[in-house]
Amino acid sequence: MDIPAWKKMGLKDFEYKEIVNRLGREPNYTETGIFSVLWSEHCGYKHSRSLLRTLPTKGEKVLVGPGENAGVVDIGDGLACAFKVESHNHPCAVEPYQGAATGIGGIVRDVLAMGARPVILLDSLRFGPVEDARSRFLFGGVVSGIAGYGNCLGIPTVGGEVFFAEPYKGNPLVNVLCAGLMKHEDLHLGKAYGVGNVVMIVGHSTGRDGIHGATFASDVLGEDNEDKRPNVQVGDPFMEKLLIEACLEMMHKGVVVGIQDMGAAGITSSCAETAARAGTGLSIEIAKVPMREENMTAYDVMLSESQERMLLIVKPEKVDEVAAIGKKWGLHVANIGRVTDSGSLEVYEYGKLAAAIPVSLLVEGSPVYCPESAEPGYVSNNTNWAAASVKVPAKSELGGILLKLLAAPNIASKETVYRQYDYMVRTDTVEGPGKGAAVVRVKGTKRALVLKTDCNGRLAYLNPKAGAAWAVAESARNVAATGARPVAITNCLNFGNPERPEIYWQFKEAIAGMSEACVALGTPVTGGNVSFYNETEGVAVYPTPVIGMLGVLEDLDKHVSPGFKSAGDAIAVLGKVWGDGRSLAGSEYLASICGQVAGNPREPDLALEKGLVDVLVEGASLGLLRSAQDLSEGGLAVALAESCIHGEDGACGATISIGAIGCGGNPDHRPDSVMFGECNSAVVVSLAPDKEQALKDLCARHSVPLAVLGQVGSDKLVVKDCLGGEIISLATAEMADAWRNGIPRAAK
Amino acid sequence: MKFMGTVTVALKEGIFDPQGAAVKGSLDALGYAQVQRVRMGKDIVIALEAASIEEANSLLDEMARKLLANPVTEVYRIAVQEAGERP
Amino acid sequence: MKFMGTVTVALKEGIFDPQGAAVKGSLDALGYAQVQRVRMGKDIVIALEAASIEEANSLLDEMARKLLANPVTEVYRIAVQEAGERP
Amino acid sequence: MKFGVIVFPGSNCDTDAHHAIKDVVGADCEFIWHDGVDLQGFDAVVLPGGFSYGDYLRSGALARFSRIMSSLYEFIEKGRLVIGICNGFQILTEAGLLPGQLLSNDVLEFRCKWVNLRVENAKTPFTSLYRPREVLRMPIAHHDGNYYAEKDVLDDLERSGQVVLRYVDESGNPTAEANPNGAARNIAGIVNKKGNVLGLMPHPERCVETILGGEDGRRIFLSMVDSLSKGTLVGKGRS
Ligand SMILES: Nc1ncnc2c1ncn2[C@@H]1O[C@H](COP(=O)(O)OP(=O)(O)O)[C@@H](O)[C@H]1O
Ligand SMILES: [Mg+2]
Repeated sequence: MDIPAWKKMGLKDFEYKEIVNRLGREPNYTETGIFSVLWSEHCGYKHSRSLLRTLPTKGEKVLVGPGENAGVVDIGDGLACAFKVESHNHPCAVEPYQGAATGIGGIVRDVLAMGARPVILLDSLRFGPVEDARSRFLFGGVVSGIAGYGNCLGIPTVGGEVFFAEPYKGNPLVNVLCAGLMKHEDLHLGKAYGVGNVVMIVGHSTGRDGIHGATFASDVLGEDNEDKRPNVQVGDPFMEKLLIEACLEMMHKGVVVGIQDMGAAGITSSCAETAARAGTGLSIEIAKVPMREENMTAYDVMLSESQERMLLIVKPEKVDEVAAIGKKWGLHVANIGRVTDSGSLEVYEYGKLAAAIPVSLLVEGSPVYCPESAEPGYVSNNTNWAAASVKVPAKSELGGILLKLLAAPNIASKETVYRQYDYMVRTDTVEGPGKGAAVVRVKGTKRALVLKTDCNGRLAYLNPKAGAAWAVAESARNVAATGARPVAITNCLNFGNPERPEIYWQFKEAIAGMSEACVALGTPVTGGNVSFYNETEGVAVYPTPVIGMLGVLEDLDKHVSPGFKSAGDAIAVLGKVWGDGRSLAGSEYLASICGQVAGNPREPDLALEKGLVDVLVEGASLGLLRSAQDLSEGGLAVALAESCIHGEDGACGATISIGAIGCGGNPDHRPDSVMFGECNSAVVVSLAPDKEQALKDLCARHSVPLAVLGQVGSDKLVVKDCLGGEIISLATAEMADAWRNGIPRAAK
Repeated sequence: MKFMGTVTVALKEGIFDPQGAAVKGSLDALGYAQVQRVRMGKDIVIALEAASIEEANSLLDEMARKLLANPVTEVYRIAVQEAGERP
Repeated sequence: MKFMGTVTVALKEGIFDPQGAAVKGSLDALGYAQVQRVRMGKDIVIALEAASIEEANSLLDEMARKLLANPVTEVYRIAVQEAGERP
Repeated sequence: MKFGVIVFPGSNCDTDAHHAIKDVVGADCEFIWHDGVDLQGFDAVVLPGGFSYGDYLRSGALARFSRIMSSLYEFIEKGRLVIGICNGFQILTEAGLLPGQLLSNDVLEFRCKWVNLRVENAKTPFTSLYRPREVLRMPIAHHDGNYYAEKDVLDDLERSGQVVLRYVDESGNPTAEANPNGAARNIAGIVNKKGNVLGLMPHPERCVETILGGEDGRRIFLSMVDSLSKGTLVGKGRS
């Protein structure tokens, strides 16, 4: 017997029964298709909705929180920033270039839909090891896809991450963040207000591309088409650029009441969501939709994921003006229906009613699952893991280890990636990719937006709660290191199959860790995205809760950057470097030098992290700091090395003693943990000697430990232990060479 | 023997071709109302050694599958002839 | 009548073709020692209306000269057939 | 004196050029929509960077059929100043207003970075405020910046001082390493015979403020202002 349609479309039997119940009848084919996409995990958030409700989302700077196309925060001067991160993992695993390109297109339209001009992109990427040919192919394809689409839009890609690890081999993660700028009064919402208002579609024509894979061979399209209808979309950045300009012109002229991007499930989801948010209904005629292919059915049109389209809600008297603007930019514009009070989405197919569904059933109408969760076995094993099992390297080995770490693909320079991105267009990029958080000026003000994405999936795997909290803490620290005040986050939660108890446990823990950290740091969650089922043959990716942190720098002239500035400056560590066995847990040192992924990473001391943020922000505004570099992968040694590598001419070195960090104080102290251990709440700073007292006082006020380690030198890094013996002495040129060529050499 | 092979790679029918659409737009602007559709493809000309035309053919087919075309979005066509012959 | 025209655009002989060289490099890496040279070209497929095949031909030639090929670096070749025929 | 920045569909450095000229250099500047036909009242026109018409087919190839281009030919005939930056340079070559063509970078990748340039001709209306052979730092950001022209064309360009900017190393030598895209003879920018049309791949509008990493690009626009105010343009290109 043949499989029922709803199964082919990915609905579960009981979900279908639920639909029949609530609808009071059997849905027809088109309606079933509509349900199948809106009740999919991607649109319905079936497994995440209940937990996402527990996130802290309030804050006095938050103008729009989760639920809209993107979060919006006040940045002063009557301006606001809309920002959001989204995943495009699955498409990229099939077709890396187009997958990544259309991922950029989607997130940019989300930000545009809020009324903001998209001005910043960041990309957070995860792949299998660079040594693996397939992973290299995906890596290359994704990066050129981001470049190909983002560069054409004229939106600078100013930062991101790349992390390589075995579990991402089958499932690369491609998360992209977009931030946009707007005046408060330009804020628009995806709401279909005003019964009688006109529903319009602007942008590209609609084709059959991207229609749910399971339906290729259905009788709608005919078997013979199967291989011709792959479930990938081709991006057209040129059309997107025109769409951006046209929509901004429409919004600034105040001719649209509501606006919504068309992402997954295209017209279907955009219509349902705008109506649901406004508590109205919509009635549309698919014949009026500009089509790219012949005899398309209501099913095709409603489910098409053709790119570069937006839905507009327009007052009848403004329709002509909207059409004119669309025409000016060479876009298709069509009046496809109107807003009703029916509370239903009514779809007409060449005159006859093809679907009529209450929008409440479509949006947030899908069942909510709270699957059982169970701590995976590996967690308890790791809790019993003993650092003692790792032999302490001889002092003479530490320098060589540092060089190896600097060359490790996860730590090495990502220049081979970002040199392909136009990170300067718009002439606002004050600090681009390559040196900590990105700093982007806001023309006409003294302010700058500061953004950073972060997440160490290896830590999140070993301890999801700690890992998520560290991602928040580290991105905040990165942002604060520039002198900017972290204000809010967006997030993208990449996990395996939530129907597996271990995965759901990881998810639950990560949400808890993220919430705690956001509350402690006062950075509410303004939006985000969940991507489940990132696994193949039972191998899931590391749980990867990517955090996108937004900060505001009040005075660009006070901006602090990584890299030592002048010889003779004092070098200090603010915060705490644990230096004990536990800080080896999940470290890059343990993974790439000792070949182990083990241990139970400690959770961050959030009070200390908050104090550290305050010290960095106030220290910068008081002009106490010459440079600041946070500790992350590779620990203290890598932070020092990067400060040297990024140093100004004549200030590319340092002579320091780790004695001041109190080694010996802790019985569990070991040199490799002090130098390479991770999960530290600490930042390496340099300052003019005469600022030392002022900084000490500031730290005291925020109860942040400060340890002066030594002095900025000219061209080499010298590290002495508590006894004054040299444990590391490396020429900066040698460190820079290892760091710059790490990825190209590993990719050979 | 020396052969001259051509692997012509085109986007699958269902897939939208932004480049072709843009070129069509310019042709319209230039007044070529007769043009109904434009699709862009790649034309990869390969000079190779093979024992026979059959072998050349199967080699090219292998290269196309492995490298030259992306099966997800593209289809390809192969033409071979002995080197020296006029196309 | 409907015609299917193909304008094949290639780089002039003397001009270095980095893309072709890159493809050759990957083919070498895949072990195709038989490959001596690779050149990349464009294949522009145009569906058009014309009174006769001659007219179709001259239309395509005009488009190629005006837009499709850049005489500084490129040469082009035209093939036309009545729509419907198999290539 | 008035500058105009032509906005093609897909231009994306148009606002950057406008900001550099109006807000930083302080000259009068307006945007010009691509399907306008009138360049009345403008003394200098910028063809900005970006991806006009998506750069489909060939970078700059489709833009040259915009309506504004016909009036641009006259504008140039009259000896007014035209500067094509990046995509603007590509449009000028495609339109035959400058010789040669910009092919894909030899690295086959987009490149965004700072490069060193040497001023080869400081007598043009675009470079009069630079010292001859002065070495400048400017950003590049392009996929197709590999300048090509046949040998005799190149020789002629050199002879008549039409090569204005060349990629060099810090010490001013046009080495292969200093060439970011494979451009013939490290050529980064050229002028037409008459000297009133400049095309260059680097982005002077991106380096007019120290906060963005340098101001070496500023004098390109200041030179234009200077030459325009002196009002003796045509012929200045020959050195
Ligand atoms: N995919 C990428 N795209 C753009 N910039 C990147 C990318 N990956 C890393 N970077 C940049 O390289 C620098 C180092 O990244 P990362 O190691 O994540 O910083 P940190 O160690 O401070 O978290 C940052 O400036 C980051 O923006
Ligand atoms: Mg990091």
